[in-house]
Amino acid sequence: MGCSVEGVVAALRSAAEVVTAHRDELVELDRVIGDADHGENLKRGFTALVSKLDLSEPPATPSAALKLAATTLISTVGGAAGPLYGTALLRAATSVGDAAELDAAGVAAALRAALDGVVARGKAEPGDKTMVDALTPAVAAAEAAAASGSTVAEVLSAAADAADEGAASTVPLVARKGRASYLGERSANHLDPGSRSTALLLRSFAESAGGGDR
Amino acid sequence: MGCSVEGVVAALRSAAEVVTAHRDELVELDRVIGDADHGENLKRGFTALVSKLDLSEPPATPSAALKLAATTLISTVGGAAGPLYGTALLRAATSVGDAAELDAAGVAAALRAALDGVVARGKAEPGDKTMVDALTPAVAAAEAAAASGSTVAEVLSAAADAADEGAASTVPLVARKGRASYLGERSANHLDPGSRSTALLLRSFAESAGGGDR
Amino acid sequence: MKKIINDPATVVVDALHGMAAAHPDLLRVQTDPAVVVRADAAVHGKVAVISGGGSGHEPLHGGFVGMGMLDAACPGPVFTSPTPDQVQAAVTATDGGAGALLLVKNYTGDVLNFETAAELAAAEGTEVRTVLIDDDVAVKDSLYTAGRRGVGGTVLVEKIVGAAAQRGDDLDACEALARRVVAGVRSMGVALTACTVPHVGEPSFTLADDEMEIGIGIHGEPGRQRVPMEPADGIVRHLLDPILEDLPFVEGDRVLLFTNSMGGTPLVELYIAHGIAERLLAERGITVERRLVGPYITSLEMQGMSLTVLRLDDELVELWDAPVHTAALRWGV
Amino acid sequence: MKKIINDPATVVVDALHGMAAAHPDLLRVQTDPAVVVRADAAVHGKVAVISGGGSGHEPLHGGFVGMGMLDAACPGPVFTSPTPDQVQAAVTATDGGAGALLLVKNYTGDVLNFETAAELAAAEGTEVRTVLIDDDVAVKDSLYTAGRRGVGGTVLVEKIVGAAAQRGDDLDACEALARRVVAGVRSMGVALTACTVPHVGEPSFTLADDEMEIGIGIHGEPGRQRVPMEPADGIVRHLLDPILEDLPFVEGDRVLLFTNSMGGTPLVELYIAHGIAERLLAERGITVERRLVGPYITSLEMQGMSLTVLRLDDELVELWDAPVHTAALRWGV
Ligand SMILES: Nc1ncnc2c1ncn2[C@@H]1O[C@H](COP(=O)(O)OP(=O)(O)O)[C@@H](O)[C@H]1O
Ligand SMILES: Nc1ncnc2c1ncn2[C@@H]1O[C@H](COP(=O)(O)OP(=O)(O)O)[C@@H](O)[C@H]1O
Ligand SMILES: [Mg+2]
Ligand SMILES: [Mg+2]
Ligand SMILES: [Mg+2]
Ligand SMILES: [Mg+2]
Repeated sequence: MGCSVEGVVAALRSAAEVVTAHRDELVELDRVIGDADHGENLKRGFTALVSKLDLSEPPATPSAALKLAATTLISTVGGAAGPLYGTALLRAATSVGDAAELDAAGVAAALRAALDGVVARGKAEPGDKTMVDALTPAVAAAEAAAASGSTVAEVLSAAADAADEGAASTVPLVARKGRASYLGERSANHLDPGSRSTALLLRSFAESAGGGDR
Repeated sequence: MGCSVEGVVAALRSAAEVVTAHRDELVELDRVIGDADHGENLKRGFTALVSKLDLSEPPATPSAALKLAATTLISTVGGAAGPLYGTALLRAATSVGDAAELDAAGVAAALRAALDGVVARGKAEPGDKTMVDALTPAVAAAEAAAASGSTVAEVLSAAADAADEGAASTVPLVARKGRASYLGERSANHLDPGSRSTALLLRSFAESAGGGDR
Repeated sequence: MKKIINDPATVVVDALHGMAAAHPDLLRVQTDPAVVVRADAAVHGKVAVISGGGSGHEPLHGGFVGMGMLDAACPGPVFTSPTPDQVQAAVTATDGGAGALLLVKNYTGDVLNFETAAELAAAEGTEVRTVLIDDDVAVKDSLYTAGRRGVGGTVLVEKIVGAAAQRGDDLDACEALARRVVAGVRSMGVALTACTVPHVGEPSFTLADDEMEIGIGIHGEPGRQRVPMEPADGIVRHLLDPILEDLPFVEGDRVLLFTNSMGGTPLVELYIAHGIAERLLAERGITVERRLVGPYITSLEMQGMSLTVLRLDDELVELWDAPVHTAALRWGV
Repeated sequence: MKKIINDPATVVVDALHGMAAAHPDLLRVQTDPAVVVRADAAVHGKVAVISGGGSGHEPLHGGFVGMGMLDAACPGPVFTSPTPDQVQAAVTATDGGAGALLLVKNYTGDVLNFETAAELAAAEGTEVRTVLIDDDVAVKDSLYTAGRRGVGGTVLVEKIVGAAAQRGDDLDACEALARRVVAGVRSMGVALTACTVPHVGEPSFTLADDEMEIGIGIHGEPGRQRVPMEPADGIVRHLLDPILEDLPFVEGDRVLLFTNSMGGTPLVELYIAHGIAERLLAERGITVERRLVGPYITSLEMQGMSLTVLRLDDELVELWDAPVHTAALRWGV
């Protein structure tokens, strides 16, 4: 079973809920090694996205839904996360093309495109203590799951699991990109807020897909 | 036995010591209902006075010593206390004229002149919660003591006792003059710093006179 | 106490040296006694406009020394009025033959010290006038008290009278103008935090996290009333309402609105407050024709603000707009 | 958290309204998306100089909008870079046909958002160039990191490039000049206290009474190093030595010295620090030809300061001295 545009919209709405629920946690993570706005930024962006989904015509395709999310986040999030997540979603939208339904392989490919977009924009490598440390293993896990015949929900679930681990792996790292890098050695022993939000977003997608029984 | 110019200089030096020792107390009293500078102001002024006494020719008469103190305090204390104590000393200097020695009546008269000077400058009345509340009863006590044949030391001691009481009497008052008046009712239940310094100064004069066995 | 200072005892003199270094084109600094003097003083034939008071209110007064404003400023120790010697030295350094006008904030200490100086200067042959500034509506005025304090209005009096002296008004005219500005200006302030006087080392008072102090002066002294913290709308009303009722300012009045930081309140908050005050004045039909927003008369690092409203007429607008070149206010040049 | 605000969510927009009310002659404010635009924009035939970034650094950048400096500023939320929409709106509002120069502080968020906007604007036919400002010597620069932050130097770049655009320099010349100023300017900052972001409600970090944070940026983030408090002499050395060694500035150099308050440090302390820095520069044979002292690039109410040193030549002096008319910097007009 694939994921229709309704499924994508539901996943985006569930992401908005999760980001709002974890707003304070993300702010606090960013307060310690950044500038205390990551949760606020994402909440502002996803809240704007939900308003758009509520008020405008429902998007016609998964790609259109992802593109709406991309442009809304770019226009409203600001900071580093706005363009990075915006680009990720834009690339994902391009990757899925005009398909009416996303299958497991399509989801894995979209995640790969998203990661490529983040890297193209942010130039971070794994180990730099950024969202890339969560997204990179997530994409690998998604691709492996898709290759082994998993469902969309299973692919996303595998991605979320890997992202959780990837986020956790940022704790000991000394940041080389983003604001935390200004702290030098003092950035070690803290979880990177962007890797945490990446893991949260993937988990919300997985649960939305699983709950919808896809 | 009267008080020679050496006695006056000794009294001024002892005043400087007392003011320095009580600097923090006077600052603290002024912090609560004023601007936290009374002790600092007086310490600055009396320290300057001691330097002048150390460096310049010793004054020739009690009047010259008092005048030197007056001009030094006026030039260095600032605030309300500078001109008020300066004027007090200036009037006292005029009052003693060119006498080589001050007797008890002369001291009482000098204190009366000092009080008149403070009132002329500051326009405070008894009960306004100012140094006038310490100086007014002190002058009355000094005059009574002098009239009853006391020594200079006894006159000053009587003045100091009365000033202590007068200072204590400022506690319940609502200030009508000086910075404390801006607090309105909130100025009540605090000791007026200027009345306290007046009492301290008179006590130091009395002890200096007593110690010198005059 | 956390401050960028070397020694509490040398704060004023160290700051004066830094100021002299920063503005060699505008001012000269003397330190014994301490006076900040306009670089081109004495200006021949011009009334010398002189002010001063305790330090800790920077940029007041030294930051207002220069063309079109003050000829000299006499900085006392922190929160302590200067001595007559300083004022006399200022008069001597700026005497251009047209007399001197002393603009004095109404505090007992300032009044007594400037008064003494005026007597001494007069004795030396300079014609000296004194105008007291007492614009703080937080203080009840009465014949039997020290009267109202001089606060935010001081900046406006100095600018306007400075412009008049600069254009050549004589001593009588400058004095009359100063009295007229004083009559038409009212202020009130609030503190969110206390400040710490360097030689004291601890805050002048303590405020809980949910309290503010209304009706403060500028010397770190407590205010008239301690009330619960409120949003900016409420804070601005606490300040503006008593100001407007006092003069009173009425519908149709033209005013200058001066929104001032006590030192530690940043511009972003000040602009929020200023916007609210503009709206409230507009609602009352009072036209704001000129404004000043920033930290111009402060209490060290105190967080808080004051509002000052001055009733304008064409002449006051013209004098406000006249060129001024000082460290803290500069336009038209 | 004690602030003069109504609601953490409306701080930026409320402050923008207050700013518009305070400076109707200088600027216009749009709020959706948020942009501060020079009152007489677009200026025909003139390169549009645009900057922006998170709010909380006031007067930067909105306070520098006006004749001779910025054509527009894009204020993001507090400490959060603006979105491409805001930058695009700024370009549209100020496009005088000679292209736009985006002066961007080097933070990942700012760089990415301005980059995106530049692409979009270029697609709409406006020639857009971007120059990154990265003057903070507290950050080790490397190919593998985000690079140095833009801090105090930003104010100087905006003034000087603004003057060049005002006199009619074309986009190439403005861009080259901006790069030249960036190449010759270095800064470093220290915090004595943290600041509180309104939407967070608690301080970004905590410092003990005897500690200071060296090598801070301007976003309330902790610095590179926490060290014991020192007298002003030591604090100034902590900032000035790495600045001078970095470029390096050497004997015979002519410089502009910018002594900046982080917001909560009052002028009296700033002048003390400035005086010390002037003395240390003189000792090294470096000539201070221009200075700026005050709170110009801040971190909300943070107590602390930064020093910025810019190497001068005749052209830079001329452009620095050129008339400017903005809310925060004004001379020659
Ligand atoms: N160059 C980069 N590449 C990838 N991710 C990055 C990069 N820079 C920062 N990030 C991510 O962005 C997160 C911070 O986002 P946010 O707080 O919203 O922006 P800002 O740092 O501008 O305040 C970091 O935790 C990190 O995961
Ligand atoms: N008008 C006045 N007449 C007499 N004494 C006064 C008057 N005003 C103030 N004082 C005295 O001066 C004291 C304060 O002195 P000080 O703190 O040195 O000056 P300031 O109030 O200028 O800071 C008060 O405690 C009070 O006793
Ligand atoms: Mg952040
Ligand atoms: Mg006092
Ligand atoms: Mg005082
Ligand atoms: Mg940010």
